[in-house]
Amino acid sequence: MAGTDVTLLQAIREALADGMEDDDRVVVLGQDVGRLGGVFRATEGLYERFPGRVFDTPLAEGGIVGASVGLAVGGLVPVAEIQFLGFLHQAFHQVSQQLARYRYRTRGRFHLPVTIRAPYGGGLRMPEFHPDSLEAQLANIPGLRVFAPAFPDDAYALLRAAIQDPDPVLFLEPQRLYRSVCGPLPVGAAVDQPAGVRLRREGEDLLLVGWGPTVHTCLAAAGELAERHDVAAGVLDLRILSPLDREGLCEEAAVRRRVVVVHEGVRTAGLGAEIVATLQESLSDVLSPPIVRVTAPDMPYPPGRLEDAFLPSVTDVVEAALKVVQAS
Amino acid sequence: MAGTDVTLLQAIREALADGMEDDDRVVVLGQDVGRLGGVFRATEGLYERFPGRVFDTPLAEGGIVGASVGLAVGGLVPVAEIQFLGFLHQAFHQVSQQLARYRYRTRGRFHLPVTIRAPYGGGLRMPEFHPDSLEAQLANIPGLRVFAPAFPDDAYALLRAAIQDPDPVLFLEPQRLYRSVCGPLPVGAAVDQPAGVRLRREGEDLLLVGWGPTVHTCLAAAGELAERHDVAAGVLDLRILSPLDREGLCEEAAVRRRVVVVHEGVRTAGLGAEIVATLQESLSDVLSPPIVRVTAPDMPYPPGRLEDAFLPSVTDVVEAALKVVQAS
Amino acid sequence: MSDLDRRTTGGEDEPVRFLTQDGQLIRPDLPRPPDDVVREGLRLMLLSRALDEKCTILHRQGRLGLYAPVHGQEAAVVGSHLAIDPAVDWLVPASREQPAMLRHGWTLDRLLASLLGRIDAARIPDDVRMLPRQQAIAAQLPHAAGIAWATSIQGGRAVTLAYCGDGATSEGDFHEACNLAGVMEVPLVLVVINNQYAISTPVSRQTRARRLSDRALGYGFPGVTVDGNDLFAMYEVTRQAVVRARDGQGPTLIEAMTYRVGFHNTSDNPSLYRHPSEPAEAEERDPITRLVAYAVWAGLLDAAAVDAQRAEVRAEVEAALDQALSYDAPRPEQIFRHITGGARDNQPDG
Amino acid sequence: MSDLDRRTTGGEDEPVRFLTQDGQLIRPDLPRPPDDVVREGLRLMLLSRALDEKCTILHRQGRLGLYAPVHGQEAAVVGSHLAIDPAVDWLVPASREQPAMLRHGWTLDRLLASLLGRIDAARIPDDVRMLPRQQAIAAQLPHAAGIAWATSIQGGRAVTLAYCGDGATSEGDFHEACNLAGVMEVPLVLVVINNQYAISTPVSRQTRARRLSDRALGYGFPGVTVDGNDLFAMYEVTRQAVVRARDGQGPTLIEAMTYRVGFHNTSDNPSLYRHPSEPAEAEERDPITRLVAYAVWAGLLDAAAVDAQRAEVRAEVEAALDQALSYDAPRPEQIFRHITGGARDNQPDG
Ligand SMILES: Cc1ncc(C[n+]2csc(CCOP(=O)(O)OP(=O)(O)O)c2C)c(N)n1
Ligand SMILES: Cc1ncc(C[n+]2csc(CCOP(=O)(O)OP(=O)(O)O)c2C)c(N)n1
Ligand SMILES: [Mg+2]
Ligand SMILES: [Mg+2]
Repeated sequence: MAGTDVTLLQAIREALADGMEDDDRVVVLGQDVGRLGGVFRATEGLYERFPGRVFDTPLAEGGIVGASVGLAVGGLVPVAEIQFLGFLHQAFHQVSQQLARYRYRTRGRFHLPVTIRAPYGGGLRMPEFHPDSLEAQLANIPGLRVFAPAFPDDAYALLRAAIQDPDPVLFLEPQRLYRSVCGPLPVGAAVDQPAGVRLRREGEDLLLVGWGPTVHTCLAAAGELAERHDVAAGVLDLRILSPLDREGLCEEAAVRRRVVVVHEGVRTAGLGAEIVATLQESLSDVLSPPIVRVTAPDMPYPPGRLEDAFLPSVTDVVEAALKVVQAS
Repeated sequence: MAGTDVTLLQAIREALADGMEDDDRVVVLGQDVGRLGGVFRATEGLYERFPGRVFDTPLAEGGIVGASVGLAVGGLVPVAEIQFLGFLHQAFHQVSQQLARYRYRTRGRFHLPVTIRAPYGGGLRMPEFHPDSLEAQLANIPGLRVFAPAFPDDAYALLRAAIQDPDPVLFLEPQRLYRSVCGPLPVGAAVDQPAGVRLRREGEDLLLVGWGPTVHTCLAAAGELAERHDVAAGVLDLRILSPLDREGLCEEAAVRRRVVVVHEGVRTAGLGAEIVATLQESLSDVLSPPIVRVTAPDMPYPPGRLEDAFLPSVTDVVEAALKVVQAS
Repeated sequence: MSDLDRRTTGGEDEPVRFLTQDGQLIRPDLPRPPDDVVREGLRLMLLSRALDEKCTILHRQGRLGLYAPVHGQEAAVVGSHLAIDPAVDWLVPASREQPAMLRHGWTLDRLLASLLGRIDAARIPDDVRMLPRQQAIAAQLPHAAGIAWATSIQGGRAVTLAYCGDGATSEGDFHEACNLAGVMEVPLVLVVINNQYAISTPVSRQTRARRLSDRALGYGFPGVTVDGNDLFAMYEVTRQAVVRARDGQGPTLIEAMTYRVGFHNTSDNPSLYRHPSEPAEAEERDPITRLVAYAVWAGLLDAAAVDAQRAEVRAEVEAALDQALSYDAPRPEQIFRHITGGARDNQPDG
Repeated sequence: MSDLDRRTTGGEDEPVRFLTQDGQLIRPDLPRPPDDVVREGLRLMLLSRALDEKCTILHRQGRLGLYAPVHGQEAAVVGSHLAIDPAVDWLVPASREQPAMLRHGWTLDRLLASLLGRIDAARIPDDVRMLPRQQAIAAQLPHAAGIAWATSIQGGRAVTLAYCGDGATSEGDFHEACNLAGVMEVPLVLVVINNQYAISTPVSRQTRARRLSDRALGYGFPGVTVDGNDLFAMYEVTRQAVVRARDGQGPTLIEAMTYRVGFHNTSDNPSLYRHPSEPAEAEERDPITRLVAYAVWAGLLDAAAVDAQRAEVRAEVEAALDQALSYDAPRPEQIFRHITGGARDNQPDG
């Protein structure tokens, strides 16, 4: 399919299929991932194409994650879907106590090549829990890697990398982007090894930092800043939320000196706070404070049709950027 | 008991007993809280003194928190014990999706006067999970209040306040301090309403910020800084981790300009990051950066007998403080 | 309960059933609900069906978000709810028990307001002893156990009637709630609406248990499987369970065997995972058809009266919709309220 | 399995039992393990008891951290484990199945090293198909289901033998694991060591189920309650379950009725919650006494040989302890290893 543009959802589907094709230890499990192909159709076609390797599980997230631990110990490479990231809390004990710590607990005797995929993020007017962004809590769990792609090629490359990773990876899929973002797949075997941050737009006046859905919020804001305010904003895509590429982040921040970080998770103890803390620790002489956070407010996710007042908007980012630029 | 010094554990026991005495809707539930009086004896004597109001539950944390939601809806005021905070992950879905959001979901029709008590923190050479500090994850859940006392009087006052609170409170009990910290109980009815931060030691050169067990780490470090380095460090006890008393924090930080924050939770996306982010947002003109974090490293809690290399030590705090003082 | 079991079924494996599909009592000695209860039940079932139809249309028109229909499951929901007293008892729904919520006192206009996002108008009134719909599967069950436990601690008379789906029985929450309810012997009646599917997952992939009611033994209380398309059986079995609960004899688990005739919700496409003959066959066991047949046979209503009632409930839905639409459309600032109570109920940070 | 049930017990409510407390077969036609299996079992039980004694002393001397004894439960653990083949099968322990871990290939010095915090020496060898002890109650059960599921996906022969306590059966993890194991028909044998307590909580406050084995029905596989102080019954029931599992007939739940004679762990004080007469009575049903009586009666060993073996296992424990103490004491930098693999296995941030 190289050459043609695909959606982010198709990229995920391709990565799953190619991952299963390349390594027959890879199995797919989760609620409704088999015959239905997942509620978003991310696993469409796999059930027919890989008989005996795609499993509809009972409705129990703890069981899905816990069984994945066992499947990995038993020699397989499970790729589990949690239907929506919000429901990972039903499995949080298996994630934090088991999945993330098994290598450590056993002094390397068992490592767990498990990938957990989960759609997340707002914008689709979903019911409660379905749009929750839990990345800050995941980043607070050592032993886990957390990937959050924002583009089809990256979704493909990162998911392939997640499946190949000898350790557990939480793979966060921005559901709003599933069908709304298009782009090419990485060509052939030239799938990058996942490295750190990526600059998605050049711009020297300040740096907008986002991941997953807010990369696109930042890009739109950068467009508006350039057009209407003559401000050149660079946009940095964090991509890998844990472990953080602190070096790459600091490098891009240092040359621009002004930073705005944008996320859909709630503000307090959000991952934005870590970005701020990291930057001010390494670059306190260089940066022009304050680093501003544009985030969801500290409250439960509101009913879907009212989410616009809750989510960070392009306007919010533009305003924050102007404030930062004017402050110094 | 006013007048005599009590341990932090006794203060908690008193607060529970007085809370039950004052309001007969208060019930106590949890694993082994009845006849045994809890594994730390925090509920000792309540089973006999308040017949039909203290319940040993089955071994199921989700059930304990979930039933507490129902008990509250049904007109009672549950005070539930989770045997160790690490096991709150078994109930995380009930905490984040239910307990924290019920008032919001029902537009105020149901509010949940539930207190969840849980011992946490290191220093007792405990097995895995038992010493985990999850406060950053809890602070990332809107709708919850999180209290973390460090002294007996505060433990008493905050627990009374938690029980009286019309909304859910996570009450974090620093297990290392249970029997090692003594002090008076607040006198009679003169139990403060819980306000914000408290300065536990004066000192103008810099501010050490901690909560729960690390307040004492900070106090010891401040002692050493004064004696051996002629540095006057103030020590701020955060007390209430959510919602944060941002104003009080900023006020104390502003007058000292230099800040070190100390916690036992892991570094990345820890609550320390939020403190740093908050301070630099409000006080970027005033502070002398960087604000330094002294935390546990990003790794699973190690086997108990090796925890000293993991936990922030007095020496770590002293070193960080000297670095901060020398930097400006 | 096992007495009843034997009295009403051929073999141990058959669900409790009182009515044939033609609306005849299987045996004349079987109890039947009082006539006014039958009438109320039929009316609620028709109303529920009309509501499903309307909401599906509104969704297609883009005027209403996700909707999960009750179609095919009406007797299971209505028959069980008819056995409790909304003035005393608690209702803990899962998410598609619309007629139970209505009978419990949440008026149709408020229910529609909730589907239309009129969040403040949709608030459950203070005197309605009911929890809201639950989006986290099975999470309501520990709450139900807790409410019932509170009743027993306080020495009250209330029974808690809770619902969940077949899929929900796989969650840890189901287990922890049932086990706690058993240990504390709380007045809980749990109705598992076994509609054969959890989204696309058939119950055969959900569990290897022969019957979900077999779970009850492992919690130390009675479990019984009932024909969920039979209003009479659902009513009688639930009624007995409610009596037991009120008498302090603890919980009962009732598995209602029924079928989700429609889609999981308005965003689902069942043709991807089940043959269209399956719902078509299920339609032949339609619970409304069965009850209408009884009602006509028993002389409670004639066919014309049934038609009139169909028209009446449709008009009722239209009127309630107008009412719901007349409530204030939600304003953004509303979302910042009710995070915590009292003086703290302010704009959040951020 | 229910056949066995009826063959060996008076009533439906009695656990499966083969041996009287005097070490006599209840009926002559009951199967008994081969003599060498009995000898191996007795030796392991004596070794386990000696280990308990030593570790308790070491704890009192402040040389060893928390220790959870097996005292009283040895036949339940050893009898079930004797039925699997460590070269092929997987062991998933809870936390106090020391003799099973030893028989599975984790040598005594390594086990002691783990208790002494010699973390690297304690590492489970690559060829030992066993998970480590689990501190989060019941969390190992979904892992066990997953391992067994992997075997069935791969078409292997391995059976997974998992353990948990009576308290663990209340956790959601127990339920989700059992249900999944049933649906996927995995080769899992789950032994619930019902030692009557979870710390201070008696099983009567843990569940209202008459027997924990009754849970199995709700997952669609066999469940059986066995006298856990009877090595013969434990061995035979587990052996049959292992055969079923290996034949692709799915999981079995075995409830071993036994008693925690000692404290929950070395920091517990049982006199706060149970009368001393209770463990005293339980001692009269001591599983080692029972097996010794059989062995002597059957001429496998005489009393002097038993005494010799007691001395031998004590010496074995002492030697293993010396060995364990000879391993490097843990150095702080060791704790920073094995967080993630490969090139990333470095010092963490912070
Ligand atoms: C904890 C959780 N996991 C997954 C989902 C997604 N989900 C919504 S409905 C549903 C199926 C529910 O099936 P069942 O319990 O049988 O109820 P039914 O829809 O048939 O009424 C699933 C998996 C959810 N809402 N909550
Ligand atoms: C999830 C979890 N909750 C609570 C605890 C604390 N705890 C340790 S052992 C124990 C009792 C376990 O009882 P049981 O399962 O019967 O095993 P036994 O100790 O009797 O062998 C408890 C509550 C824990 N370790 N894990
Ligand atoms: Mg269903
Ligand atoms: Mg036990």
